[in-house]
Amino acid sequence: MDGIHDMGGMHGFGPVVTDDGESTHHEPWEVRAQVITLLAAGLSMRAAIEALDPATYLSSSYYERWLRAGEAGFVGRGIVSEGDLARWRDVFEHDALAQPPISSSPELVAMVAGLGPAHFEPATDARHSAGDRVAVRRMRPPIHHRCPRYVRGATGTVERVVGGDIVPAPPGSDRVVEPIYTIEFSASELFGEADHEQGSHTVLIDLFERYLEPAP
Amino acid sequence: MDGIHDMGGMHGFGPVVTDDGESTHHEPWEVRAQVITLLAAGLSMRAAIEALDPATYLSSSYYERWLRAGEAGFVGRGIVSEGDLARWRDVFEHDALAQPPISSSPELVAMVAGLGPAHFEPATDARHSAGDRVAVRRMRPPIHHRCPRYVRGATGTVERVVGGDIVPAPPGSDRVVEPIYTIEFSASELFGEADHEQGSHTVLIDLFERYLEPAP
Amino acid sequence: MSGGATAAGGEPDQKQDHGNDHGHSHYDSPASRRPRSKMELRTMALEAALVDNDVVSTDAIDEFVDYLEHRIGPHHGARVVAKAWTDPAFRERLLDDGTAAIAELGISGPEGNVRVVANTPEVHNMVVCTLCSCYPWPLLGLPPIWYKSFAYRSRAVAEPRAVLHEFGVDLDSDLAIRVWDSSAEVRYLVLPERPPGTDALGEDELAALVTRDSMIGTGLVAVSA
Amino acid sequence: MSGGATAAGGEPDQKQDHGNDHGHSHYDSPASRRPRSKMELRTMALEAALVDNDVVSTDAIDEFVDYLEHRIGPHHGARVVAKAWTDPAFRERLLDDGTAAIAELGISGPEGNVRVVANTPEVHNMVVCTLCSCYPWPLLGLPPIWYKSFAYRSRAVAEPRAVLHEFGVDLDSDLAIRVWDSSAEVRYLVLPERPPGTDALGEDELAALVTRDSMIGTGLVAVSA
Repeated sequence: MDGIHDMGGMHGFGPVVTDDGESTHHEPWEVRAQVITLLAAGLSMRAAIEALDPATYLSSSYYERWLRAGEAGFVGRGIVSEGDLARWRDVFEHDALAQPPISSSPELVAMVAGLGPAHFEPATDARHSAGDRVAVRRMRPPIHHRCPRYVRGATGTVERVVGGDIVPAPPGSDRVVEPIYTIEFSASELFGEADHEQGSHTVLIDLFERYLEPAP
Repeated sequence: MDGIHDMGGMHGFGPVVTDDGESTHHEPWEVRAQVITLLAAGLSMRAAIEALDPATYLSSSYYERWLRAGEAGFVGRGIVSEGDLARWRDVFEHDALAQPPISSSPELVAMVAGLGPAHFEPATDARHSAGDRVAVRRMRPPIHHRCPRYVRGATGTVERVVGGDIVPAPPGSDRVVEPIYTIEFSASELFGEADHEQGSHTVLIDLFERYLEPAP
Repeated sequence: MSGGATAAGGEPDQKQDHGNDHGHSHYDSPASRRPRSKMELRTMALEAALVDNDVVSTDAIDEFVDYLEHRIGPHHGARVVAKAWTDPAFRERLLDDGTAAIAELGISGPEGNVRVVANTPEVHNMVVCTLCSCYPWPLLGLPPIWYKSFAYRSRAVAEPRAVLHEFGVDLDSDLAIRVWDSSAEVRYLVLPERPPGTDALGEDELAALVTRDSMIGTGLVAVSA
Repeated sequence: MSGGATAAGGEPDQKQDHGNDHGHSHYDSPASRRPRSKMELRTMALEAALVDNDVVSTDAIDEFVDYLEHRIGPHHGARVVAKAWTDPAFRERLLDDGTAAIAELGISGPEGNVRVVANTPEVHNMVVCTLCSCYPWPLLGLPPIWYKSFAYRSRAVAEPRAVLHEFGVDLDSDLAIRVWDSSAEVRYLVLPERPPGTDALGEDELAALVTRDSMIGTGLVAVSA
């Protein structure tokens, strides 16, 4: 979906505030909220976070978005109920000593300990090669995807054929593996001649083959 | 600027809720807020509304955006002070009978009564003609403009040469008049082949000449 | 499916209750049922400060509010439509130069540089302003809440049929839809098709059939049962 | 000028104070200074409900949190950079296959399919994830707050020089900038340039110079005065 999360190139968010520059989060619960939702969701929360109401997305902090998306997603899938959540919130609100129940699962711990990097499959049937000129399709996919709007319709050059990977798709879809390419675009192709920037740049982004077509 | 107001084509805002279908506003103060800001701003509030913080934009109601943009803009331009506003809010919060002061200005009333439709100048030097194929420039103007992102880079057909009008520009800029064209785009050109829509459509939009270039 | 699932929240305008009790008081009177809202207090403060600083005047505000709330509205557009249905020469002038043609009926004013686009058996027209809320004030008054909603603004240009379905309008798939995005100073009015079986009706009776939505393009004109 | 003026509001993450008191307690203890926040209560409730329903286990949560908070971090990336500076063969392997090369140093894990891109006198590299927060966890740990901010996500691809200026980095206009937007499963690490005057330093001393920002591309490595 082309949602509020797709903010590359937008104006209006002000300067980058780095504070001490080093903090990764504000409060202890935050990383825990991310881990809980990651584990319960089977390690993919992107679609659920993107489906948050846009005003909620923008007014929530980063880990709050994970929490809200987790709650909405798990209730939606029937993993927990609104009643469960309300009952436990009530417990913790009224009993300052209360803590969540404690459980153990050697299998789940082993799964976490065994998590490794993503692996690509060979892209043996890749349609494009390094150096090819390609254009990003103009589209508006209603489902989760990884092709931001700021590259739509733009023409760039294949910098590298990355490998084959599973195309993002709604739960229950067939597993489709497709080549991914790193595409390099000039900034002027994406954003025009920006008189406010001293000097040029390029943007490189990894795109599935289905997002691309040969350059016109 | 390419801000949050530029939402044509975005997903995530849900269904169109029409309620009774007829209401234009919720509360009596709302239209008044719009009129007050329109009059004080010299009849153009678009740039100020677009400059609202994006989260504020999305979480505010329509007339609340006018009010907030008016407050920020007038304080920024020194027409009123934060202190003025705070003092008056305090008055109205604590005195249920208090009302704003009353003033009269025959000139301003005459100005309002004399407001008429916008007029275009002749577009004698128009570069494009009806039937021409044109493309919308890829760009990212940091200032207020009227060219939404969903048409950037797209190719369409000049449906009509509308006339000449003043190009939106920051206060203090020179007055530049330029031709405006109605451009017609096929939906598939803008958004790709949408399998979820039964039947095709076109989108027509009025664009200044500077947003356009000859079709590639 | 339309705009994608959303969780929590919702649009500020769309989720509120609204009593729609537009009285002639500028603000809720002390005797009214509910206390002044925060935004109402802020509006009062802005008015007070601007009047106090001689930037605006009360009578000019009153004049403009009265104009917007009471002197314009869809009945003007309906008169124009009914005349176009019954007077082929007017119809031609209306489609050729909307601003001049409506002035013949004494209709004019700000946001009134008008282009009228006619529905036909082959083409349906629909109007939106994706960037803000542009709307032909003199013909239709202030825009309805839904016209200013993020949902309508974001979806009308991309999926007009899905939007029309939510308005109860299902068009044949071979009908061409033209969506007009009002991005400059032209304001668009849809001239809906005259419903069949209305040959005996006069202009006033015809005007009574014309809904606001039919002139935005999110409705069709029907003969009431 | 950069992102345009904003009125009121501001980003939720950027406007908060934060004490940064990461202890070993999962949640703020009853003895801590401030009461549990609303979001903390909701997180506790979500954990409790999911544990209660056997969807997740406490020890797996603890294991993952401990890994993210204490067993990964920029010191891993700094080791890799220092080795690349001192071992030309490793540098070559690192740029050719980042994932395999860092595994030689025992560095691996989720979000660890890595491509390393080298700064040169002609090219500066900079990494962003416009769509979410993709980041090379095993090499850099969790991303800093600013990396996940709307300001960085929206502006890095369009105006990297303006963003770099806010980090105190002003590059020559003839230096090419490559901005890497991590949209698939590759995670990018910038190999910064080795500062001059460091020939006498060993790997550990060099690693101590390497900042997190220099490996994201929003900083340069300098010899401390």
